[in-house]
Parts: sequence; structure tokens; C-alpha cells
Amino acid sequence: MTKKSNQSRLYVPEPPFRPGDTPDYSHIAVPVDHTPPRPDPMCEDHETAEHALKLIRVLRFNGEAAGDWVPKLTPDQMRKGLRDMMMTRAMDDRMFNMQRQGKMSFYMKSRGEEAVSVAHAMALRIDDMTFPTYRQQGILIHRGASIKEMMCQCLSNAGDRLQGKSIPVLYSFRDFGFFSVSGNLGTQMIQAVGWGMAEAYKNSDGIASAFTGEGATAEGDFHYALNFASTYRAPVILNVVNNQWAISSFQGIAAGEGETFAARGTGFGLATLRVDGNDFLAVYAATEWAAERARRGGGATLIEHFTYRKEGHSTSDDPSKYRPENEPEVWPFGDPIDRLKLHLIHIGEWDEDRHAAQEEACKVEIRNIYKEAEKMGTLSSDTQVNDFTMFEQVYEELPGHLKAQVEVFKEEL
Amino acid sequence: MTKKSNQSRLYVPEPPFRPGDTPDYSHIAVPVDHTPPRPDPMCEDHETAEHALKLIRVLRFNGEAAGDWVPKLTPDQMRKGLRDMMMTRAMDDRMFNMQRQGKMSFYMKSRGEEAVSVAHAMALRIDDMTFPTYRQQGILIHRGASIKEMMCQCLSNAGDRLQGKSIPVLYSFRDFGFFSVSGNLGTQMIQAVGWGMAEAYKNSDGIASAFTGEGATAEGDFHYALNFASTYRAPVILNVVNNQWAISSFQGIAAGEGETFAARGTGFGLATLRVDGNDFLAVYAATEWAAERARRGGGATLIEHFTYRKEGHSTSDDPSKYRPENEPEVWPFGDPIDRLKLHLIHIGEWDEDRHAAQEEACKVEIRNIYKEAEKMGTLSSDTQVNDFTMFEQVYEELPGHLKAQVEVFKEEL
Amino acid sequence: MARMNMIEAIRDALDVKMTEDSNVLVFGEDVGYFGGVFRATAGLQEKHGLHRCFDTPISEGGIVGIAIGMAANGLRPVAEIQFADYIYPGYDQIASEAARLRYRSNGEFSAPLTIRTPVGGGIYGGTTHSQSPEALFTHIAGLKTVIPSNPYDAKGMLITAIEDNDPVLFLEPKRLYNGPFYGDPHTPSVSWAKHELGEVPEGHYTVPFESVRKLKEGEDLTILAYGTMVWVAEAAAKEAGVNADILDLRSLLPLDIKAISESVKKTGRCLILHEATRTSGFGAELSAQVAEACFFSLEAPIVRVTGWDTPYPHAQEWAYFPGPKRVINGIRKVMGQA
Amino acid sequence: MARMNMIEAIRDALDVKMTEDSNVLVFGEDVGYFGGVFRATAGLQEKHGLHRCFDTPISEGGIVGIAIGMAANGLRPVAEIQFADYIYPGYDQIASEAARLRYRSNGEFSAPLTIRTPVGGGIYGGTTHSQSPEALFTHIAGLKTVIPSNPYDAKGMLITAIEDNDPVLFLEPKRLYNGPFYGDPHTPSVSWAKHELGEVPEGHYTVPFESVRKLKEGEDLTILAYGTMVWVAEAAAKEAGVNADILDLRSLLPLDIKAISESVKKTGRCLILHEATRTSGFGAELSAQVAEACFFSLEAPIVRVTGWDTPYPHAQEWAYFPGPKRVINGIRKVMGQA
Ligand SMILES: Cc1ncc(C[n+]2csc(CCOP(=O)(O)OP(=O)(O)O)c2C)c(N)n1
Ligand SMILES: Cc1ncc(C[n+]2csc(CCOP(=O)(O)OP(=O)(O)O)c2C)c(N)n1
Ligand SMILES: [Mg+2]
Ligand SMILES: [Mg+2]
Repeated sequence: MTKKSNQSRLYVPEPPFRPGDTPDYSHIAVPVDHTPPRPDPMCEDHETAEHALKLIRVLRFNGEAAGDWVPKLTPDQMRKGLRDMMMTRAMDDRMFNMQRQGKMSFYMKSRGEEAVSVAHAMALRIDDMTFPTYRQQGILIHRGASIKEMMCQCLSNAGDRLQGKSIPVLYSFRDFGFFSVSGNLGTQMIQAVGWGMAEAYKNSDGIASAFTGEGATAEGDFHYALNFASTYRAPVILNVVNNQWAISSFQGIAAGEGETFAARGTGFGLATLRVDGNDFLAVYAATEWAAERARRGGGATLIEHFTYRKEGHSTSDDPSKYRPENEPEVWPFGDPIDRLKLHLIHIGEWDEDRHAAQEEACKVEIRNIYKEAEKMGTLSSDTQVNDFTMFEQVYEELPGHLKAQVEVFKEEL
Repeated sequence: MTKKSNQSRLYVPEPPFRPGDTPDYSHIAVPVDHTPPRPDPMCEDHETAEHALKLIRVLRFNGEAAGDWVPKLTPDQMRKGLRDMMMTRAMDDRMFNMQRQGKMSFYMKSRGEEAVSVAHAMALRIDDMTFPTYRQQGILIHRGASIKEMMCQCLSNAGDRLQGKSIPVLYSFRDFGFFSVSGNLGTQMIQAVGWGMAEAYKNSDGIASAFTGEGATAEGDFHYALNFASTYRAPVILNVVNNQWAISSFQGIAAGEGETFAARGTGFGLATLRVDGNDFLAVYAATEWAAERARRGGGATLIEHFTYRKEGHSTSDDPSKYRPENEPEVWPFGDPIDRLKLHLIHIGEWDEDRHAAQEEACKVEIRNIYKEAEKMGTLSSDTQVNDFTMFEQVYEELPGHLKAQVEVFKEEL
Repeated sequence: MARMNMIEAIRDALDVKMTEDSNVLVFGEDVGYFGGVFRATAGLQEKHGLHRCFDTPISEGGIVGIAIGMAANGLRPVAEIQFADYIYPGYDQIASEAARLRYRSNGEFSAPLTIRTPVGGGIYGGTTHSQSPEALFTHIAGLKTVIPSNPYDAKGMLITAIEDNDPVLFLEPKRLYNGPFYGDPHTPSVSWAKHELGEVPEGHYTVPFESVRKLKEGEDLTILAYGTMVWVAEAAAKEAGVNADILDLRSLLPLDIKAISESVKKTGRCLILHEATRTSGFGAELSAQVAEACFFSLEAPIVRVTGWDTPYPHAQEWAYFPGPKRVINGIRKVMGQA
Repeated sequence: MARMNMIEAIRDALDVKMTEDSNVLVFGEDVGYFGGVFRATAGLQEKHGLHRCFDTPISEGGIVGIAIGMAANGLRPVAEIQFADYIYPGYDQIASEAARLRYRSNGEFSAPLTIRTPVGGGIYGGTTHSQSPEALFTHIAGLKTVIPSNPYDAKGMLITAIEDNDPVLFLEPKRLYNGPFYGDPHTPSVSWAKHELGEVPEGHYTVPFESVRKLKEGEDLTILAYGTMVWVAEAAAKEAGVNADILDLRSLLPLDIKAISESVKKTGRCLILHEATRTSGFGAELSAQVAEACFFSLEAPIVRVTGWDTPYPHAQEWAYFPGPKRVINGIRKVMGQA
């Protein structure tokens, strides 16, 4: 914590580095014994209080997996995780470029955060409903949703299951346990608690898992979620993806004097874990722990995924305006794909050649899918969404006043 | 914490006792060594983490004052505190009765919670702005606001400084550092942070102190207050008055699995104190500590005042509908007036006779003030507020459309 | 058939639906053991269990938020907001989320929830217990906003609301809970026991939203009202000696504009009443729609009689409330007599 | 005099006031170092210091909440809400608190704050970056709601807003930031550099709120518009070949009803435009007030041309937007040609 003045003064936090500075993150260098022990998932909440301040890690930088939290994943499962992350990244790259070519209005990448979504999804059941933000496309890829349908959504074309109603990336895939993404930050957190309460009410053992960026924890909905999850012991996982940035605002604006986002849950008596979000195995292990706890009636867990947003906030953003250009590289937690790759190589289940081949394969596969998707139209081509669909799904049935508006609209065509 | 099921089930907390039960609070019996040590007011926030879970106490039940937190108050000061509490209670009783006689539309008592407001006010400077709820009338009484004016507000009569605009008890006394009370719960918490930020911005050493009931901590505004106070290190005190009840809902509905309300601040890196709210000296000491911290640039403190709402929520409420009638008596923390009285007697600065005389004197004084106030009208008499004042103070100046409405109103007279 | 006041009718609707459908849950501040500050849920926890009717934290945003999650997950939540004046912390969840979930997911998810909340003045509630915020919700596409004026409608419309597959805001004019209110606080209250609309059928029945209820058939002018103002309209029309077509709108969105315009085309004159603040109140929309539909039939300007553009004052409550005098002045204006 | 686009004009207003008055603080999400996602505050932190222009947590309720506390304590906060679509978490603080603080304290406290926020569509922002929620604020007594349509007004009105002793909601039509927009997304954009209203005086000047700006003098009909629709009105009237009195309202509450009714009395016909959802939009209030004031001069029904009663769709943006075709159809209707 910064030293205090001896007089009350308006204090405004600032990030350590701005464009032009040479970023140096040695102060958050990563200690080997940082990882707290793994308690029983049905432990008392206060047994995880220290977890909120530490950082659960499994993957060492040398590729080794070590400690209490090493999950039981087969090489095949890990290879699937690796591939899902690589597909996610390949898709992000492709879509970003296509946006630059005017094929869609907007896009948001998740580079650097792929482990958070993919490993998390892998540790859940497919019927556990996730309440994502716009940076958890990895959940859909892992769960096997149609990438073409995802792309068509971004292109707002004839293949868009949402018929052009929503901006790119705000997917909805009920059958893949992926709740309709809202453009309003934070709102999904408390909705997930309601979903989880309904599961509990029905005596089902399904759970809900909600995501928010660290920036959006400042919304009231985050507070509601912590509070209601605590009161009704709802079977939910509340995930804070702390990727250090909220558009141009560094995490200190949302965190303030608070040491971690995980610690926000301590006062509510929730279980609280803080995990290296660039560590696929750690994310998996933490999620598995929290899912078991929720499913068995132990209540909610708040997980902070400590990671880094390697690219701009969205295609509308230029991060070099507010942070050093090389900050993503010097960020000390590495890259989630590289780290899982190294681990697989380390245990003899992967090699550089296979990796390079897979990278190329993902790229090609994404390119091919994209081509198919684009055949169904783009926003800049004649949009192939029938304009009249805009009147549908406001209500289950078209009320009288909307029928009248449809008629007025016809006159202008 | 209640034992968990081994399966997720909708859990709904319930209070330990309902009407018909014999309440037994021996489980929260009051340990002598419960009080945590008094750290330096400029300490690091985590040094107060345990304070959030314990209970600062000064007054033993035998009248002794003991421990680290004994404040330096002269007998005169304590007698003034005692008298202010007694006046507050006398006024509450009188106003309650007068409401029952139809003299005003509504009233809210603070019985059992007088130390929270009076001792808190005594430890602040009069120019420190308080942001109260409807149960801190003790602040005004301590600071010497006109009781007659307070009563006239409740009576909505010609002496009402608010000219009938607000319901009873929602006072506004700027000159006495008492912010206009809102009927919307919680909103004042974040406003107080803004006020404090303004003090800091102006390099003044004034601070703000805001109050919420434990029930209303569930509102987003409480979260905003913790967050912004933390981020901008605002010179404020955020007080949660945990009087166990929010209308008919016991504190467990708001608290959930959280152990204390003070602990809500830990995750934000705020200083957190939990104090026996029925202990005048402890409230004074905690407030003094937090005020010093805020004034010297140490930032905000969250104080939970652990107390008990001895009467109904308001004149519209009948607590025997939802809690045992004798619960207030068996509540193990005693009465704030009795406890300070006993202390003064214990140190030889007070006696039963003087106390009885003072009780009578307060009653008489309040009765006399009330008589004067009632001479200026009541809501049930011809209201002496000019109806046209309802159009004033919507804006600084009457805009055109309101001028027109004034004319329409004239037609109906 | 039973005689019920409006609170009893509402409670009965909840009871009927809770009995019929285990997906119906009821929650809100103080609604559980205690049964709500207006007693609308009294006895429901005891009868249906702790899990069916329970207290929530004081967090209107949280209440609506969990209702959305539950509704999307197949339940039929009925949330109470203690006073409509306190609905704003939940405004984002209502307007941005509940109302738009179906649209943004193109029908994949929806939020069939009901929010009940008391509105209106007449109990000396001042600025924060008297508001009528309906117009802030009729502007929100995807939401339905309805308001009954009597026990019969209250029960039938609440059942309709709970069964509706879209989110419904169900406004309860608190001044009508015990009996019709004719606008004069100084005459003794009448009770629903003495009014035919206090006759409430047992069991299940529904009252459709988009269906204006005609209180009185008349030729001189049309009066459009809803909630408390329906009864004030009746009293004022009588006192003014006019023969009014008085329409109780029941539902504001969707609106039964057909019945409304038929009436105005017949009478040629239209008076619109509401208790809410005038500017951008729902009366504005009614005025615009009536003028659009009936311009060539109108013999006089449409008149709106409303609350003032001020917060609802405490002591001046009856000077704020659009009582019989203001309504009669309005009638005179529409009739060209003023 | 300098040529400015609307963003520059807004920034200049902030700069002028920050220079003049150390009580003026500017804050909001991303407004500090970065200067705001629309760049309206770019450079202000560097020039005036970290304490004068800073980032906030993503908490619209918190932003408005601290602004109220600061304003009550003598400062002049100017808060930015990144998009008007995100203002709802702050709705309670605006409507219940900022707008009513003066009233409930009978003038002892007040909240002279300004909230700036971009509104309207035209950038493919979909349901959550395109809304025009003005009508949700014009219903709130105690608040002022204004909306400039060009750089000159933007600067002058923002200075007026900051100096106003009551809370002001300052809506910025984002589609106009770079130039007037005539409603056809397919014709190349025009820039303010080429428009006379891009001439912005240096230093301090004010534009009063309650003062309609007449774009064009005409006899055939009156067109009431604000924000983006002002320019669409101009283009459509031209294309329709009518001679319209086009009024840019500037301020919705308070409203310059005098100038409006003078115009309608002159032309006998009135078209009202807005981008927002139709039902209970501000057009309803305008329609009601115009009819009340000008009934006997009206030769045809007032026509409202608005966005549809749906959320703002993404791909169908231009089918939703009330563009020139819809406006021309509206003109024909008012002129009795359809
Ligand atoms: C209620 C609301 N306020 C503001 C915004 C605008 N906005 C979109 S993303 C964003 C930053 C979010 O940062 P964070 O929560 O950290 O998520 P990240 O983008 O880093 O994944 C902001 C301010 C919004 N979408 N919704
Ligand atoms: C936003 C809002 N929601 C609900 C209410 C209704 N209400 C008034 S007081 C109260 C209970 C408050 O309990 P608590 O915060 O514990 O304060 P206490 O009355 O115990 O002092 C409620 C629900 C309100 N005034 N404002
Ligand atoms: Mg982030
Ligand atoms: Mg309480």
C-alpha cells in the first residue's frame, strides 16, 4: 500500500507505468511457494480466507506441475484444453482482422485469458449454466458450440441465430450452457445467483457460474451477487477475471486499497480462491473445487482469476494510448497456451512440431469455417437479416401497437 | 455457521426465535476479553482485520471501564452524554405517544441505540458532516439543534423548517452537520464519500460520517461507498448500525453466511472496527479513532455498531408479530443509558436520585417543548403550511411550467 | 364468491397460483414470516413453506436480479418491491435485463417474472411512499405495465401476470387496498365489502390485460383513468353532473387503444387523469394516441388532470393529489365551460 | 472563433470552466489519463491535474453518488456516463436523490451537478450503445434535461449546465460528434468544419436552456426535433419540398413551449421527431402540450415519427432509425397528403 499522507488529501490511484515508461513488474515476481494448500471443498469459509490473498498455481515456469492442486487430467484432456485455447486464439485473430476489413462492426479478443474460460468450462458439467461476459468465448469452443454459428453472429448475417439483434460477441447458446451475454456490465452476476437458487429449489444438482471483469466488480450487481449467494447459500461460482485493465483504467481504480478481488468475498462468508489465470491446471483445479463445493451444498465460491489482457479492450481501442506497448510481454505470468504446451512437452506428451502443426491446423480450420460463415453474408454486404425480424421477440407475441408499427414500417420500404 | 447439507438445497435463513418461543441468547454471551487491542489510528488496514470479528467494549456490566479503548472523557462530558441520551429517549417517547394521538403521521424511535448517535457525535467535530438515517436523532440533540424545530418538522406545522415537504423524522440541519435524511435507504453512504472527497480536495480537514442500518447494507450504495472510499482514500466513517432487525427481517437475511457487517470492509482494505453499540464509551472511542484516521489521511473506517432495536420499526410496526415480546429484555448487551449511568455511579460521579431527577427533568422539558411546538399546529389541525410552498424548491427558480401549474392550482381553491 | 378487499384478493391470487404451480415463488423485503408491510403475503409462508415465500435482503436490484435468473431457469417468480418509490435500484435489472432478455437472445431466454409494487399517495407517505412511476416503465419495450383498480381485477390480473410469458410490472394503488377512494380524504372510507367489485370468485380466473373496463356509459365526454383515479373520476363526474364514459384502462402497456378511441369518437371529448407528475407522465402518451386516432372527432382540446411537477409533498398531500375539484375543473374545461 | 467539432466544443467548455473555477471537477469511467472513449476529456488531466479530472470505478451509481456529495459540499462536479445505456444503475441516485435533495431539505442542500452522456444510434452500437432515454428523465421533477445538436450550442449549453444551481442531464448525440448527420448512412459524412455551427467562440459564453433555436423559418408545418433528428428534419423537409419551421428544442425540461406554440399556431401543422422508442417517449409530452396550446389552430393531427417500440437492433439499425423516408412519410401525413 502506498504511504499515507498525514493529512486527508484527495487521492487518485495511478498505474505504475504509462506509455513511455519501461514497465518493471519484478515486485509481483512469482514465488514458488505462493500456493496455499488445498482444503476440503466442504471446509468452513474462513479456511479459504488466506487463499484470497495468495495465488493458487500448479504449473511452474519450467513446465512442471506441482503442489496440492495438481488436477487429475489425462494427457488427452490436456491436449484438448490446449487445442481449445488455440482455436479460441485463432478465431479471435481471424475475427479481429475481418473486423479491420469492415466485415463486422466490432470484435473483442480474449488473448491471454483463454485458460480462464477453457479450463473453467472443462471443470464444469455442460448443463451447468455459465453467465459469461464478452471474453469467455473459450467456453463455447470448449463445449463444442458451432464456431460457424458464432461467426455468423458476429457477422450479423443469415446464419446469425440472434437475427442481427445483438452486437458481435454477445452470444447466446442455451444448449451449451451459455447465458445470453449482456452489454450492461455486471448484471449477470446476480442473475446467476437466481439461476443457482432455482437449481437448488428444484433439488437439481446443477450449478451456475458467472463471470465479471475486475473493473465491473464496482457495479452494485456484484455486491448483490455476493450477498444473495451468501444468504441463500446458492450453488454458484462467482468469477472475477482480473486482467489488470478495464478499457484504459488499471485494476487499481476498481481495487482501491483492497489487496485482491477475491478478498471481496471474505466478509460475506463465501469461499474465496485466487488463482493464476494463466495456469490452465490451476484454473481447472480451482473450478473443480468450487463446483464440488456448490454441488454438494457448500455454497458459493468467489474465484479471482489473475491474468492479463494482452490486447486492446476491443477493436475500438488502442492500448498504446494508456499503457506501455511492451507491457503484455513483460507481464510476469507468461502465456496460458505456452505454459500448458510446455507442461505437455515436459511430461513427454507433446512436442514443438506437433504444436506448430496444430497452430497451423487451427488457423486453417478457422479460415475455412470463416469462409463458410461469410458466405451467409456480412454486415457490410447487403445484410441478409430480414428487417422485419426487428419487431420479433420483443414479447412472446406481437402486441397491437407493434403490429401497427410494422405497417408503418412497410410504408417506408 | 449452520451445518451444510451434502446437496445443494435452497437455504433460507431464519431467526433463532419467533413469537411464542422463549428467546435464549446465551450463545452470544459477552466475554470479558473480547475486546481487541487499540492499534495506532494510522495503522495498516489489515491490522484491524480481527477487529471486524471481535467487539470493542469498554464498559463492563459492573460499571467499570477497562481496557485499551477507555477514552479520556471527563465526568462532565459523560454526564452530558447521559443527558443527551435521556433527552433523546424522552423525546422519542413523547413523539410516539403524540403520533398515537394522531398529532403526526408517523414517528420512529431510537430506543436502545442512543449511544450510537450521541457518543458518535460527541467524538466528531460539529463541522464534520453526518449523513444519518432516521434513527440518529441523538446527533442533533447532542449538537444542540432546536428540539422544538425537530418537533415542528414531525408535526409538519408552521415551525417546520422543511415546510411540510418531508415526512416526520427526515430532518435536515445543515448548520448542525446533519445531512438531509433520505427516505431511500442506503443512498447517503456514497454521497458521504463524495462529501469527504470534496473536503480532501479542498485540503480541509473536515470529514464525513455516514450511517446505515444493517439491513440496508444490501443496497448497491453501500458497495459503492466501500469501493470509492477505498479507491480515493476518502476521509469518511461508514457506520453500520446493526440493531438486529430490518423491519421484520432479522439480521441474518442481510448478513447471510457473513460473520459480521464490519468484515464487509476487509476486502476493500478499509479499517474495520466492530463495537458494542450499547457501550457509550466504546462507541466514543471507536469513533474518535476512526475520525483521527480519516482526518490525518489514513482513509475510511467501517464501524459496525452492534446493538438492538428495542421497539417497533416505526409507529406503523408491531414487532410482536415476528419476534418474541420479551426479546429486547433478554438481549444480553443491556441498555446504553443504564450502562453509562452505572459507570458514572461506579466512579462516584452520579447517583440514583440525580438520575431519577434528571429523567423527570428530561420528561418535563420535552413535554414543555412539545407544547410550544404544538402551538404552531399539527398535521391533524388545519395544517399551517401554505399549500403553495409545495411548488417551491423543486428548482432554485420556478420554471415556466410550474408557474402555470400554480395558476391551475389557484383555480381549485 | 367471497367478499375481499384488494389485499386479500392479491393474496388469494398468489395462493391460487402457488397451489397450482410449484414453480411459483414469492419473495421480497418482509414478505416471508411477517407477510409483507401491507400483509399481501400473510400466511403464504406458513401454508406453502419457507422455500416458496421468503424474505430477501434490502436490495431491489438483487431481488429483480434473482427473479430474472429464476425465471430464465423455468420458475415463475413473483417479487414484491415494498414501495414503488424504491424500485429504482432495480431499474437497470428491469429495463435493461428483464425487458430485453428475450430480444437480445432472440427468444432463447426469457424472463417471465412478475413484480408487484404499491403505488400512489393518500397515506401521508410524502416524497418516498407516494410515487406513481408507471410512465418510467411504459417507455420500456419488452415490459408490460398494468394496474388494477379493484379486488376483482386485482386477482384476475395478477393471475394473468404470473402466467404471462413476459415480464409484468403489477402496480397496486395502495390507497385502494381497503376500499374505493373517491378523492376526499375527509369523508369516511368505504370498504370493498360494500362494493360489487369486492365480490371475488374463488379459485382460478383471469382478466386479460388489453381490455379496458367501462365503469359507466356516457355521452358527454370520455374519461381515461387507472388505479385510484378511476374512483375519483366516478365521483367527480357525478358531482359535475356530466354523463361520462369512464374507462378504467387496467393495462397501460399493452393498451386497449381500440376501446379508447371508440369511446372518444363517440363523445368527442376526452379527459385524462393520473396521479403521477404531469410532464412525461402516461397521460402524455394517452393524449398523443387519442389525438392521433380521433383528431377529427375531437370537439375540444384533450385535458390532462395530474399531479404537479413536484415531488409528492407530505403536509400538502391533498393539495398535490388530483382530487375531485381538480378533476371537475378539468371536466369543465373539456366541456368548454371554463 | 475556432472551428470545432462537437467533441472539441465540449472539451473546450470543460476547459473553460475548469480554468475559471477550481470547484469544477470532471470524472467518470476512462475520462482521466485516456481522456474518455469519445475523447471528450482528452488532455484535461494533463492540463488541470490528476485531482481535477480522473477515472472512476465502473459504477454509475457510485459516480452520481459522489457527485451529489461533492455538489452539496460546494463543488461543481461534471460526471461522464460512458453511454446513456449505462445510466440506469445511477438512476436512483439521479431521480430520487440529485433531483429531490433541494426539495426534501427545503433548499438547505442542493446538488448542482452535471451529468454528460452520449445518446442515440447510428454507430452500429446495438441495444446497449444506442439508446435515447431522455423521456425517463423529463418525468423527474427537479432535474433539467438538455440536448445540443451542434458544437456552438454544445459548448454554450454545457457552460450553462455547469453554472446551473440545479442538476442537469446533458445528452450528447454521439452521431453528431463529428458532423451533422442527415439521416442517410450511405452518403459520406459531412464535418463540422464545413458548417457554420462549427464556429465556436473562444472563452466563456452561455446558451440559455429554455430557448428554442429555429433552424429554418417556414409556413407549411412545424417540425419539433432535438439532437440528431434536427438534421434529419432539415434534410427530409428539403427532400419533401415543404417549407417547414424547424425548431431545435435544445432543452426538453424546461421547455420553451411559448416559441413552440407560436410556431404551430402559425403553421397549423406539427410533426414531432425523436429517435427513442415511441410509447411514452418525449414526443408524447410534446404532442400533448402542443395540442393543449394550439388545438384550435391545428389543421391536421399531430404526427410523431420515432424509433420503434423495440430495443435498438444491431443489424437492422437503419430500419430502426427514423431516417428521412420515415420523416418524409410523416411530413406527408401532417400535410394531409397521405
Ligand atoms: C454498466 C456498464 N457501464 C459501462 C460499460 C462500458 N464498458 C464496457 S467494457 C468496460 C470495461 C470493463 O472492464 P472489466 O470489467 O475489467 O472487463 P474486461 O474488459 O477487462 O474483460 C466498460 C467500462 C458497460 N458496458 N456497462
Ligand atoms: C430503497 C429502499 N428500500 C426499502 C425501503 C423500506 N424500508 C424502510 S426502513 C426498512 C428497514 C431498514 O432496516 P435497517 O437498514 O436494518 O435499519 P433500521 O430500521 O433497523 O434502523 C425498509 C425495508 C426503503 N425505505 N428504501
Ligand atoms: Mg478487466
Ligand atoms: Mg436494522
